[in-house]
Amino acid sequence: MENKDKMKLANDGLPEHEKPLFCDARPQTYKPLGKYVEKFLNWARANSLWILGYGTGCGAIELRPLMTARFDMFRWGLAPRPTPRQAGVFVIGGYMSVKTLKRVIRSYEQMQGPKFVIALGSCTINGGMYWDSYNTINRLDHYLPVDIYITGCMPRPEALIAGFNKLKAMIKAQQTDGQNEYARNFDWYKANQKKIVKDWNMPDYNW
Amino acid sequence: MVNPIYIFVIALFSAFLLPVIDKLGRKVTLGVFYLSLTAIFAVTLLWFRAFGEGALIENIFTAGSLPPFSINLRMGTIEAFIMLFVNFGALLGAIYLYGKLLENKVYALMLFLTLIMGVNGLIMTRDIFNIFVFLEITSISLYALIGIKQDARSLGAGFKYIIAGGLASAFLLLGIIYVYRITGNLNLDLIISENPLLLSKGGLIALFLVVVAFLIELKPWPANGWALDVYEAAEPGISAMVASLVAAGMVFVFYKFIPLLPHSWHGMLILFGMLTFVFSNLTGLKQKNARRLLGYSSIAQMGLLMAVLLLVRRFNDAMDIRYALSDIAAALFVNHFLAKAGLFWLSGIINKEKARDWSFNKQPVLVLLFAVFIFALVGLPPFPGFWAKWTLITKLAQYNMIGWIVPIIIGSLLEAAYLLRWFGATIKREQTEQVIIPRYKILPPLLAAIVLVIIFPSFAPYMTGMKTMFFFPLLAAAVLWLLDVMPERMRGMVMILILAAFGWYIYPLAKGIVLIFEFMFIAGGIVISLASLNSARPKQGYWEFLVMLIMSLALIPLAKSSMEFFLAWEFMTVSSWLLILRGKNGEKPALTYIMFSLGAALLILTAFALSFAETGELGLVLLSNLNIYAIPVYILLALGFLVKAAAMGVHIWLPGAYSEAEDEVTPIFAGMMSKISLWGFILLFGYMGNKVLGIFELPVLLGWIGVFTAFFGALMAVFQEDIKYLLAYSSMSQLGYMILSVSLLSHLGWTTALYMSVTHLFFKGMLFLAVAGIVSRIGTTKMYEMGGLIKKMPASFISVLIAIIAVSGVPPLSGFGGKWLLYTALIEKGWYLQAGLSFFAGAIAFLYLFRLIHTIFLGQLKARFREVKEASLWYIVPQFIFVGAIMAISMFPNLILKPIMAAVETQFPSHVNWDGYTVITALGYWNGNAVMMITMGVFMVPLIWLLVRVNMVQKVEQFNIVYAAERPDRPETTHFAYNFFAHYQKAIGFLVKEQITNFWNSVSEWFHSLSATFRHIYTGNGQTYALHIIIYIVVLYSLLGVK
Amino acid sequence: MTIITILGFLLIIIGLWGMLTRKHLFRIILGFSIIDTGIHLVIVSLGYIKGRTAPIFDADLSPIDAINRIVDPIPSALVLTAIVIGLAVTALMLVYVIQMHRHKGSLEISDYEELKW
Amino acid sequence: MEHGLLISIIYAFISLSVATIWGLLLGGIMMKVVARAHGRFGPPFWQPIIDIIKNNARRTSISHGIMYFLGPVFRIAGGMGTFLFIPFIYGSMVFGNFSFAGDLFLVMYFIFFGQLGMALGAGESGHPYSAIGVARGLSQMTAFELPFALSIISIVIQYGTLNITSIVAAQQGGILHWTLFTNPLATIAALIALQGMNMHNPFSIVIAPQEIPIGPPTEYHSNFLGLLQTNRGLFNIAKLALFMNLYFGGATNLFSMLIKTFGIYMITVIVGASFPRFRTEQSIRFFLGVPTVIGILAVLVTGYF
Repeated sequence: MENKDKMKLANDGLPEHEKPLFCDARPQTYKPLGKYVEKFLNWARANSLWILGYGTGCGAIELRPLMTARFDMFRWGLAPRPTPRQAGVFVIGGYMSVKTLKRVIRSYEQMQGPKFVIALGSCTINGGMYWDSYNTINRLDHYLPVDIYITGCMPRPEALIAGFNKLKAMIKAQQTDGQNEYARNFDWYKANQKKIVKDWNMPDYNW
Repeated sequence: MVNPIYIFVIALFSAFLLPVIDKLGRKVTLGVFYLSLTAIFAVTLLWFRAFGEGALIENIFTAGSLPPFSINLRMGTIEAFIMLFVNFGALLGAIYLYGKLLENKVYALMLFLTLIMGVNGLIMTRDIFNIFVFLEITSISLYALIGIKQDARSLGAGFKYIIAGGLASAFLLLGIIYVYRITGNLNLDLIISENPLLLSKGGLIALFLVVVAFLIELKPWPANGWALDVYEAAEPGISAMVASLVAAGMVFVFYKFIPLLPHSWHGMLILFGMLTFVFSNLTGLKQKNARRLLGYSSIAQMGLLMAVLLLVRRFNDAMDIRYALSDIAAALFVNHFLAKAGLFWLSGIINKEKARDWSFNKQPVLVLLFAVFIFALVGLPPFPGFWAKWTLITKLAQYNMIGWIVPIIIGSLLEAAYLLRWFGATIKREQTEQVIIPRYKILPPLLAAIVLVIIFPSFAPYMTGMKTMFFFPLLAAAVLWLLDVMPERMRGMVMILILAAFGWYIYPLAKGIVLIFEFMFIAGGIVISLASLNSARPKQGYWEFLVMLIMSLALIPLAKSSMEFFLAWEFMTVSSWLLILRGKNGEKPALTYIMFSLGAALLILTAFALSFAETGELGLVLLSNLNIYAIPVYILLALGFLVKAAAMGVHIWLPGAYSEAEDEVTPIFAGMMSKISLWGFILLFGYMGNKVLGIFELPVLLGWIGVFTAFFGALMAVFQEDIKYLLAYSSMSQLGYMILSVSLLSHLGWTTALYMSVTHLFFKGMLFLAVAGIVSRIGTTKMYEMGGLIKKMPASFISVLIAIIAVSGVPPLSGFGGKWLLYTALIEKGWYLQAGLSFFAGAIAFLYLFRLIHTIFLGQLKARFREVKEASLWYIVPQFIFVGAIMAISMFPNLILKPIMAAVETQFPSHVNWDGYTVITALGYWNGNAVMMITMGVFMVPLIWLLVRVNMVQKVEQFNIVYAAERPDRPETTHFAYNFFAHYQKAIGFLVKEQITNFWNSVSEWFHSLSATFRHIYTGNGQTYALHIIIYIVVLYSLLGVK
Repeated sequence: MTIITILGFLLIIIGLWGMLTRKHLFRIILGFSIIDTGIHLVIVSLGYIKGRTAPIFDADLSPIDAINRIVDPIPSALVLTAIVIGLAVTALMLVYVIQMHRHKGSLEISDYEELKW
Repeated sequence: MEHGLLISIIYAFISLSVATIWGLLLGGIMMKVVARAHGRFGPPFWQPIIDIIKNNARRTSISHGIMYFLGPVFRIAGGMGTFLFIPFIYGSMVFGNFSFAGDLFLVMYFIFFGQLGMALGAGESGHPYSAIGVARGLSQMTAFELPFALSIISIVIQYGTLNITSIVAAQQGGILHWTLFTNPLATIAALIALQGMNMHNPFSIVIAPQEIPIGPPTEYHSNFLGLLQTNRGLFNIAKLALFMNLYFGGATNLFSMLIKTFGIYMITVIVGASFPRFRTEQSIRFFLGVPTVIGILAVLVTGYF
């Protein structure tokens, strides 16, 4: 019983009457399936990357050309997806303000695993030109497990493609596991997030 | 036998005696007074009994010589009959006036006695001058009695009355003297025997003057403003006397003069009577004062009675005239006499001027009395007025006077409109203050009501051959009413037992198609009634009307004669109307419903009358023999049934009626009562088949109406926000399909109609019961206020889910069978465009069905419903009985299809083959069983795949949705439900603008405006009224062609 | 049609005229009385046979030859009744008017119009 | 049923597999074609299959409730059922499916089975876009069903039967026996309706990624989405097979089936690549306009002249 309660999240950010409206389960870690099965599945995952583009920063402007005839991301099995439920790759489009961080966390948590994060531009690494802004965060991977950083201000679409290809290689090699990392270090991530986001009116984990 | 002259003796003697003995105290005087009235009543009672035993007409001679040298009286059956009621009414009226008589001067007693004597004299005397004298005696005592109230209003009214009465007697006197001058006689019998003398130029003028004087006394429209004022202003006890016994005397005098009237006058006089009937009722529409309203109704009834007295003269057969007099005129007379007196007395007890101030719904005695009198006046069964109208209309048709049926129908509808509106409003208005009922005041209306109830069998004509069971609905309702002391659930059980027993009783009588209908009505009725047991809170009148409704529904298919059919039909109409009226906001929809239903009933009645006219018999079978009237009967019946089916154009009663009725009743309306129109069409087509009018085949026309009903019903259902309205329109749409398929007049078509009606009963029962259960828990019928209830009410959800799959016709459930049969039948018949449109309607059904289930059960649960529980078992059990039935017939369609097809085969040859579970028509085939199996198979495969991996599924809560990276704010703003099909409205919403509702609203508005216009002739000025009388006389004079 | 009959009808018409045009209650009653009188005249004139006497048996008129000497007695009888009745009605009307005046203080017929429609 | 239950199940399985794979590949080909029209390379034509594997390979999923859980099951059961009631290849034992269970009307109404289930599942997710998408989809469905139904009625009149196999049989013996040539009006009406059924541009108002992020399946993911995508391929083929049977002479062998379905699908592809999207009410009015008139004409011509 006690163990079960430990698995529950406190959801302290929610008023009492709203608590039943949100799921209070903790995220879990997952073991890979058998070696060859997982390898096959990873191949499929790598070749069908559905993007949730979160164009909060100016970097996102370089995401759009990917869909055009010139860069044609579809040929690598990349496709935009309008809902986080179906997307597998979260592309963070640049600097992350306090306000957008909250939404990004929510969207990331709503994605189904395995899920990957590509952070776009210098701002996500160290804040870039906003490093001393009162309103942006500096290091994204304090808040979300980032798989690939693509540097530049802003990075060109070619750089993005390179980043995606790197991600594909990592997936195939089973080198990246952001979902499990997030679940394992959930309390640390959550503490970091809550340090930034003061008006935490969401559940602790957005299923 | 007591010489009737003693009536005068008693009256006069005690009238003179009273002031003398008044010295002994008023109680004594009153004792003598009541004693003498009782004595008078006893005399007439004795005479009436004697005539009942076969006594002959007796002439009583006075002054020791024979006429013409003396005045003679006549006591015959009719006289005795009228006087019986007059003196009974006098006694009751005197009892009612007890309080007034106690405090007023003794002269009031004397006046009352002279009044009674005058009326008795008017009835008995055969001397025309004596008639004048008695008229004056009656009038003068009446004037004085009106004045006794001693207030400005009654005095003003009385004065106007005197002016009018004086004018009338002036003309009467002139007429009498000229009649004497020309015939040399004052004795009516002698004058009649020398009738030719009067047919001379001067004679006609003399006769005209006499007749017109009595016409004025009968208060013809529009020369009757003074009478209205009297009705309104006089003491209600006096108004009751004027409306009942004085009117009775006047009508009888008019009746006495009828043999003198030249035939050429009859038509015009009938017309004036009918005009009075129609226009008084029309003017009554706008009336707000209760007693004046009753006045309008009285005047109308007198007009009708006068017209009827003349109309029956046109019947060729002497026997018929006699029957007509007893069955129509006497019934109308008794009906009006008791009901109107009763209502006036009631108005005195309530003592509220404005009709809209009446409210006494917590005092059952008053409610019951009011109901009896109003129903009697409107002519609802079983009261004499019902039989009178039935006989009148059939006889009129028989004697080829169809034209006169029209004003009777219009007038009756208008009268029903204001009386039933008044009834509905009064019953629905919450009572705030207790009505104090003095015992002496309640006794007369009570007795009148009792007499009305117990007297009705003697007016039910053609009882021969009419099965007693057609009165069972009434009996069952009475039994349940008497069991009122029982706990409510017990009464419900008794009601279900009665239904079961009734089902057992009629089972041997039904076979084939009838059996299918009986199955629907009885079995469906029992199952649906179970839901009504959910609450133990007392429900006045609920079980009574429910059992009446279901039983009368079950009786209609068993009717062998049109009389039986119509009686059961009216019972159904009345009981369903009262059930709607019970609903919380039922007043207005109930009125619309009853108006349309009565209209339909009158159309059906006319059709039956025409059929009777041609065949001379009432058997429904004879509809197939019709020749001359075939087309009109066909059209009238079809129109009547279309109204009942709420077809396009006459559907506006349906949504309100279904929606505002109590939630437990609605499934009975939608699932069962709507089917009765289908039975009507089966009857119509079964007996009359196909008929062609001009270039139109009527069934084709009906088919088009059906398919448009299906289409527009579905379309309107799409745009409803109220769940019950949505379902109501859905029922309308489904009925449309049934009309369409039954109009096909083919084996497949009828199979479709019957199959659909049975399955429709199942799924509409489920849907409405589910809705009832939900509404009982959450207390709203607005769909956008619901949402997410699937987690709280899973059983209701399953039932609704099954139902909507079935309604929409998606395989593998039984609804598909209906659709498949329908299209196959339509294409087989060659009704291709109808098939296309009904397919469209079927597709539109998806819209409202999805909306139904989505906005209630899916989406976001509202905070205030978080603690809601599943509906009570009383709702769930019947639903799951239906679920079981649907699953069974989906799996094994043969269960229902084979009996239906066999039943239909008695009408049409079948082209359908069976191969195991496969039904094969010329066009296609369908194996419900295999479809079910395959569907289950293909359902299992992906389900197993998901279940294998069910471990990885995390159950989440309602706000765990993707919401553009935000969290939802409130369920209300997240639940997409209001104006669900906004874009659809934008695209084709223009098709369902409320044009038909507007049309009917303007019909109502026109009538009310007309009413408002016409009543302005009643200026309230006595001189104007006198002028009306003069103009009336002049117009009548020129129109009668007296030269 | 004798002159008296015509006179009677003239009275009736005058009475009607008065009744329909005068607003004063007493004049209406007067009109009504004039109508009554006119009717009585008509009745009497209809029974009158030229040159005959009233149907009253006395020394001059024995019942035996009455049949040839008297006017038609029935109209005379009728007129007596009618006069009585007319008187009663007129009296009643006057009583009404007095009472009406007591309640409303007006003798104009147009002041008694609150009951209408 | 001439053969045993097990055999027919095996046959059905084969038939379903072939249809599903072909349907998915067709979808991939369409993407390829559209890409070429845009001047792109586009994804590989087997991309839909990879997507399905990927979606089924997802580690987590969430459920909003039982109806949500069953929605995709209903959907694919609808697709499978619809397909199984259509004879896929004329005269073939393996691809004859279960068409003995019902006729054309059964197929037409069974199409709704999956849509209804899916709509209910999507509804339980509680997402407003799901409900909006369903409302749009149903509205448009009513509209395109009208010309389609008229067209069906017309060919039922023409062939005097509702039996799909008989309709195919009647079209054998040369290309000019196809309904396409014998009843062009019905074919045109139905083909326009087909564009609505396929929900590609200009009738992609349900998915409408720009306004209501993909509408009904907004909340669907992982293996639920996998099922939905599988159905997409299968259901597509079911529709194409129906049209092939009704208007294009059916198929007597696998090869002609491939050619014909590809050809019919190309119409959708070309139309889809050429037009922008309608608004909902525009789409409804469109279908109730010209296509319906054509459908009525088809019925009048076959039925009354």
